[in-house]
Amino acid sequence: MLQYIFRRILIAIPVLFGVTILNFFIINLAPGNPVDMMVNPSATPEQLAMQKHALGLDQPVWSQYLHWLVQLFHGNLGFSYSTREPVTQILASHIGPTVLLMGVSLIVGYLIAIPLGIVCARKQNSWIDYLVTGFSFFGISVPHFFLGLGVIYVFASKLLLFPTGSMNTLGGDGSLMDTINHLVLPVAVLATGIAGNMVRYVRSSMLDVLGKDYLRTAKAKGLSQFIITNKHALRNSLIPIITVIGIDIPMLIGGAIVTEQVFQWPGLGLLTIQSITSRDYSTLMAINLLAAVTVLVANLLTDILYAVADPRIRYD
Amino acid sequence: MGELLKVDKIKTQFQTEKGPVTSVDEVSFDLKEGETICLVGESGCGKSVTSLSIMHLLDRNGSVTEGSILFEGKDLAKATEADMRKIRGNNISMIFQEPMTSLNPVLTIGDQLTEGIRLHMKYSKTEARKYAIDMLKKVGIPRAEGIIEEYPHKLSGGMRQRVMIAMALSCRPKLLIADEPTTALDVTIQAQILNLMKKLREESNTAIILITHDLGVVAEMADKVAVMYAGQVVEETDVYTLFDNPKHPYTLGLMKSIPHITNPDDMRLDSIPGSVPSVHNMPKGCRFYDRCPHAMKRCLEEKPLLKPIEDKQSHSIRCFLYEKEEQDYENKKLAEKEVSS
Amino acid sequence: MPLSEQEKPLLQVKNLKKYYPIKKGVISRTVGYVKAVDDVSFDIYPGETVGLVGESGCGKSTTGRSLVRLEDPTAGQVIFQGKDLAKISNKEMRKLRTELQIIFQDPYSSLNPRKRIGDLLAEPLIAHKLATRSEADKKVNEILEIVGLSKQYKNRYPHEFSGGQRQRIGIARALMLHPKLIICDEPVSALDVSIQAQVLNLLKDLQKELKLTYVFIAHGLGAVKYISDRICVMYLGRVMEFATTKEIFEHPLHPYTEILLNAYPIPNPHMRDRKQIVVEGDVPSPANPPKGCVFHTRCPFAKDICKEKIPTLTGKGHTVACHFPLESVNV
Amino acid sequence: MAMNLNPNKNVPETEGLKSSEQILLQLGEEESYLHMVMRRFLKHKLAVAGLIVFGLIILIAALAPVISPHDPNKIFGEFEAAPSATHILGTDPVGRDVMSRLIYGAQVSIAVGIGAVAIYVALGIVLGLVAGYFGKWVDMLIMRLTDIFMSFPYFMVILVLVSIIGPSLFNITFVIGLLGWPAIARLVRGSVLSIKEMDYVKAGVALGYSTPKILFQHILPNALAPILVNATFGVASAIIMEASLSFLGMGVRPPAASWGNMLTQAESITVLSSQPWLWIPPGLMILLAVLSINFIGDGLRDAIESQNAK
Amino acid sequence: MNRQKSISKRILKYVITSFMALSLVLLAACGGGSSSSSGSSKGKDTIYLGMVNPPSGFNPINTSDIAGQFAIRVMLDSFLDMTSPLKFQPKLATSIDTTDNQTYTIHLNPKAKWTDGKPVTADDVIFTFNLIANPKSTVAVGSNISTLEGLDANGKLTGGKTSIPDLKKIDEHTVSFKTKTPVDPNYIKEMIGTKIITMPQHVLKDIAPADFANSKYAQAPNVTNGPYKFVTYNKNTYIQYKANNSYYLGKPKTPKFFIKIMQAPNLLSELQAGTIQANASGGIGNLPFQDVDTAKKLKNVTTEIHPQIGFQTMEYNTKTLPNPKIRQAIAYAIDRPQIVDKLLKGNGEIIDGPYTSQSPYLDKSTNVIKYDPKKAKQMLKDAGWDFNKTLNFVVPIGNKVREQSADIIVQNFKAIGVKVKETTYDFPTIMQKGAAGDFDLLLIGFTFNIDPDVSALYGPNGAYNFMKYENPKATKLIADGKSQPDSAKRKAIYSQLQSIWEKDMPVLTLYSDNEVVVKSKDLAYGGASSYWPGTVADFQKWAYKK
Repeated sequence: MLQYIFRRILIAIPVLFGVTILNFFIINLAPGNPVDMMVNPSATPEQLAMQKHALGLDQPVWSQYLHWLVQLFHGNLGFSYSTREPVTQILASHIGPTVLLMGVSLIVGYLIAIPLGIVCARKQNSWIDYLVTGFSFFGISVPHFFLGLGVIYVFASKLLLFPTGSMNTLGGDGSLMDTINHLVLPVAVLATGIAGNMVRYVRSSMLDVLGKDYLRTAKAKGLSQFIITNKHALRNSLIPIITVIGIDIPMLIGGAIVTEQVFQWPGLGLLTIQSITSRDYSTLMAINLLAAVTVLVANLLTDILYAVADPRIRYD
Repeated sequence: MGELLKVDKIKTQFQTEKGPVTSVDEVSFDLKEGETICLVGESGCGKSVTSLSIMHLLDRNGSVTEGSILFEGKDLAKATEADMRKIRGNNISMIFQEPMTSLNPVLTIGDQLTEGIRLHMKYSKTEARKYAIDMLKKVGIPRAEGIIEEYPHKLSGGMRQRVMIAMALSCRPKLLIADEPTTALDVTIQAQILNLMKKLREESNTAIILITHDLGVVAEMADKVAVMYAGQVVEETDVYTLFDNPKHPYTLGLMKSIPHITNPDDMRLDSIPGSVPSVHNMPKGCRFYDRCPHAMKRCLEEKPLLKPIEDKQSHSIRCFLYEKEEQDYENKKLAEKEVSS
Repeated sequence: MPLSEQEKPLLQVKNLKKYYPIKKGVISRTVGYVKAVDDVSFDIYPGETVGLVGESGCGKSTTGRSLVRLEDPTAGQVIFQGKDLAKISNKEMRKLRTELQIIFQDPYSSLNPRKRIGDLLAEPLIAHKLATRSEADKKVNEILEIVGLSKQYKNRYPHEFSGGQRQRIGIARALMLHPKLIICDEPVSALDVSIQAQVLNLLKDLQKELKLTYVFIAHGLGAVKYISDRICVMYLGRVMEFATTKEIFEHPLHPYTEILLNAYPIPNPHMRDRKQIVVEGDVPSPANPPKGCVFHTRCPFAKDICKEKIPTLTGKGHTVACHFPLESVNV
Repeated sequence: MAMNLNPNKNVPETEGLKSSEQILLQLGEEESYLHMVMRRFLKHKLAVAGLIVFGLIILIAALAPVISPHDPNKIFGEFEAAPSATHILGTDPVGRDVMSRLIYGAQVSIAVGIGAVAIYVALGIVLGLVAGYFGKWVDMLIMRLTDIFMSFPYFMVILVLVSIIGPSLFNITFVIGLLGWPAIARLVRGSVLSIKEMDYVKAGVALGYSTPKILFQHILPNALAPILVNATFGVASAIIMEASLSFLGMGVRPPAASWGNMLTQAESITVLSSQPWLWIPPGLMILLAVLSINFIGDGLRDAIESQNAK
Repeated sequence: MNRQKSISKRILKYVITSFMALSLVLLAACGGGSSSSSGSSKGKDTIYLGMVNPPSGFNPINTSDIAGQFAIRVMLDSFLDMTSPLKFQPKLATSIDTTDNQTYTIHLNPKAKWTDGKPVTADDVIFTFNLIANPKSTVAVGSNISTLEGLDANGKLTGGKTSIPDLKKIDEHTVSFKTKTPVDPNYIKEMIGTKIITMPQHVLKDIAPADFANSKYAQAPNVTNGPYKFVTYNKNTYIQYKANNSYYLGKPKTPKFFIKIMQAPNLLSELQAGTIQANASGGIGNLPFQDVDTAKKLKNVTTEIHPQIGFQTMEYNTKTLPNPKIRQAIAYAIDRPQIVDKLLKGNGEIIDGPYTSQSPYLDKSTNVIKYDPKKAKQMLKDAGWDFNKTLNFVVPIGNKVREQSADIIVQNFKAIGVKVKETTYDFPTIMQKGAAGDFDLLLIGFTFNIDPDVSALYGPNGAYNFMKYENPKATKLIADGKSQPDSAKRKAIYSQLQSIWEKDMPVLTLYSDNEVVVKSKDLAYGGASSYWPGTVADFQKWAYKK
């Protein structure tokens, strides 16, 4: 198993290189230049040239890439073109909020979706099945920003139950309660989508498993429906569910751009948009790289979880 | 030997997109303790549905709508789910055709074996485990102590079927339903499994309903045979009578159409023309009408009934050709009755 | 059909091997092989039917498919009309394919579900530019009649047919190009018993009418006996015994053949108490076949030499790969 | 043997049928494929409703110049006017008729939805077929490329790319189209790999058919069903994508009307609470469009999958 | 069948109820912890100021954006503050005086000291000036000192020198410098007095000028002299400060100070919720006009509306539109009253030229061009305009009102039959397109100083003169204006310039939007002032009511 993980990481490396290359060149396609953005417009061309030189922007693209890559190996993601802060520092301060937001949303979403999905599969075509299916379609279809605006209108603006945005009360006591309070609305929005999607997979995967021969065997043994569903069927339907979780995990980094914007959540999504508007290439590159790494890690994690859930899969 | 099971004119229907469909109709047979009956027929003839009907293992859209299934005097057709749970695995157990898919891939052999033992025999965990290992040894699994910790995918098809058999027999059921237990196996393995079943049958005096399409297996295993066609039993008798003196045109056709290694070299096979009618399009009269060499006008219109005929053994046939024999039998019965009364 | 020595074989298989690599590691290093077919040789003469039998995993299907180059052999030759099929170009092979056809086991997956029967049957002729559309249509009508189907079925899709009918369509498709040799890859295994006879009889009749040569692959000995002139018994990718049907059934020389014949249940309840040799254990994995004679792990007569030395196929007419053929044991 | 190295992207699909259904299916049903899919689809009430609604939206988009009450860019004297007889849904902060903009917004959604999906389905099919049929290094190359593409968080990359090449209707369609292919390519490749092993393809080889003939006449038609389902859901997600981009100001730029950029105006408490006509109608239109397509997709999948299982 | 029919209906119903249920579950999960958010009565030890634009950085000498300058001024003092146009108030300097309008003396407040306890001295001032003038340093305030002797137009030393000649330390707290020619003292007071931020020499002396921009200090000044000390900056979210209790102008009344960065639409709800007490002025914290009425109705805040010095323009490319008649005709075609009355809800003014009503230099005698599309069309015809020509109309994104005004302008063009193609770009791209002359019409906004020098826009080499406008007469007047030390004479010169620009019409001022200043009634002192630089004058006094 360890060997397998090692091998997977080895395979991921060329992919990661591809990702950085693509990433770098895409971003360098951009017209406009960070130097134009950061320097006083009255600056002379010489000053601009000096500035570009200082940032290495006068080098050919491939040499810039190599430079960036070398720095990367030294754990240095460069400096923000706009504020000169080290990018690592900027990322560090924005990862937490996003991971918190998406993590809670995923957990809440799953906690809602998995039991509901099982119930739906067990009681196929019952009123609860229709209700939950309706909910799941709503969840996957409603745009986050529209739902976000809706809940802000109802819960923040009309009922004044929750704050409209940000993660903490600034200068507040920084208590958990305060954070939870700020989490409720964005999590409700995100979890609706996550649960909507997950319910469908749990339901269909469960339905699929419920039709399998070995469940008939279990039933033929005289086992109760509860044990059949929760011991025999659930473990088997975990495998497709793991796939969906594996696809969901990268959302921890890049999944909440719109929601963060609507709720002004101080995370990576907001950072992305602000970096785009300020053409902060080094930060954008770092975010993209981080997101790609997350995808690769999630893939690996999924594979490992597969092996845990399904004894038939053994990586050797 | 007391009567264990009496299936009387059961009818099983499925609700489908196109309305209700009758899969099994007027199926009757009975079985004594320790006796083996073979249900034989082609795919779609309703033999599996019959066995699933007995166990209440039909899918949600299927149910027994008519008839009775008396097991030790209790009508299973009317039993509740809770009643059935007590019977399944305990009094009646079942093995299936595909040993590959009949075992839960994510649970160990031991897990799957002991759960029934603990449920029905109320054994403790360690007792159940010990007993499970004994059972595995009994069905001829080498290294039973090791195998019990394994997952099913590590075993070969034959081994899995042995595990299934161990599982089915672990609670000493009175009746074992084996649905094509060897169809998916290679012949040499089939021979092993059939031998095992014979041996265990002798040891435990368990009655068996064996479902198969292979007349060879029937000849090896059965005490009694019920030949099914298109959801109905068309001929029922003991195994020797059936092979020595088959009567129903379908049974006859079947026997003549199977190529066998003991057939003489230049014998040409007889084939039954046409194919099994669709459930949506059952003939009104005899269901074998389209394919029967002896079809009469009457067969098109009128439904033949499964009736005993005058013969050496108890022998029932669903065919108008034997009306005379049937009549004879009835007369004789009547006469006997008159005599006895 | 008696074997005539003078006749030239239609197809010769020489030392055919088909290994599938087992890959592992980052760069997909090959760490071993599944030896699906290992050193198989035999000849097929015009007009005869050769049966290939054996249990699952014995390589009979792989052998069959190699004969029409659906598999590229790892080693060895398949010589058809003087040409080694493994060596000729794709273009040349495409031409030869009109002479070599195959019928598949599963009548559900061997017909393209999106094509009407008429198109399906006409397609080979048109693809090989052997006929125009209307000529092909006429031919389709003829063939359908030959295999016992109404030409009205031409506009139907495969799923509208029963298994037996589909198998007839599969046969019809193989016949469209007038092949000399047809590989029948378990053509009746998936069919109901009452339908099997129809298809077997059809194959027999067609052979007579069209002077066809068959390779008939099956795991059911009954069907093989019914249709074959000669039988090749395979086990774990190797030929165990090759002889005429009569010889195989009456004087099997290889213990495996004997055991195989014995394992078949006999449809006669009076014979149920006969003495039976039942081999224990399972067929070993072809990825890791036993050394020496591949059957030695299950052979009741195995001696030390069987564990060491691979027996060669010996004998004239009736060949067997065994260190201790049955007669010598009995004697 | 090593497992497929990337099994995780294959979203689970239901397979197999319950035994009784199998029994029934074996008994045979005489119907043509299309007819069967149609019949099953039409039984799915929500899918039919979705089809009707989506059809209406397409109709609205097509007939926008005819049915729109006003020029969507015309500025009227009243800014942010409440709904009235002349302006059924009021006017926006620049004094334009909201109803007319809503109607023209349908054009954008439909164009992006269908355009982007058409681009990536075409790309995906070609790459997937090539990878699946030829295998070896071609497959290796294409699959690594999909790995790379799929390692990017989809929305984030689209956002960055669009911001780089400049937000416009054409550009977002192009970018979504350019980035969407890997999922289709994998799907097609997977289908090809399994169909390639089907006996009817082997039969095609045995009959001496040429490779393109086998690829396009025998393999592709049988791989189309899942592509169709995937593409349908893809249209829905492309519409959401466009709306989100436009909402963030990185999509269709005003004055061109898009449902997403109309909602940008709602990021104000005043609009949210006292000018509902400015944000609820475009939001509902997006929801309606996406919901209807998702229903269609679901119906299609149900109809096709139960058929495929046969 | 019946069952099937009602499914859709059911689903609709269930969707709503289930979603409500979900929300309730979540509500319950957080245990009614909602009280903390809605109450405005938090601890009175913190003041929150709402800002829309994130600061580009905290480099005291290289921050050109107002947001950055604003943020720096919380922790670092300028010599003087300008609380309202041309009204100066001492800060770090008790005064800046001159006798000949050429030699200026800065008298530092002797009590001023750095947060590390060291006094602020003349050496610090000289160090700062020399660092700005050093050719290797990257600065935004170079032009502010470009009038000094020995410096070029960019305020840089030439010829390898590293110190400004004539920049002299008189004593520990007095510095003098000399300009090339006599200049208006108000110019010096504004451009140097309020814009140059003195930095601690003892902390920074070892940093090479070229590295200063990347130094720690330039990102987060740790030794400062202002009322508050920098604590942390959470990028694009907030800046946190704490009181500098030994501040030389008095201990700040409120211990903690936050600048909260948010989107403009959120200002109102935050003000309503009491999570910010005021918005920033100077175009970086403006409340959207559509929220003004709602804001006025709020009970816990006061709302004021002021004119400001910033303005929005449409630049003409004089290379592609060389005929001033056509440029004027276009000015007649733009419905500026509609933009101001409807789009800005009346919160703005229409002016021609770079001076708003806040500027003492605005010449009120010239008439503003009236909206007259007929006249515009006629003028175009007379000037021989080719109505098939399509104008390339370039609009930057980022200012929503400006984007919306562009939509109106496009319609205005349509009304007179002129074809335009509107394209939008982000700001960096606009700067490129502008510099490259890749446009016919370009929207862009400016906020200059009170000092009337607008050569950056109208001057032949002006950084924002994307119009490539050059009129020798105007050029000369601009130079005269800059070097004229007498205020009254300067005003006359700039009046003359305004009439020339009106005729030449190189750029049309569209409007100057008012600033909406909202502050909490809880504040005893503080909040934005009507002239934005006044806002940063005395943060130490900001306090809640007792």
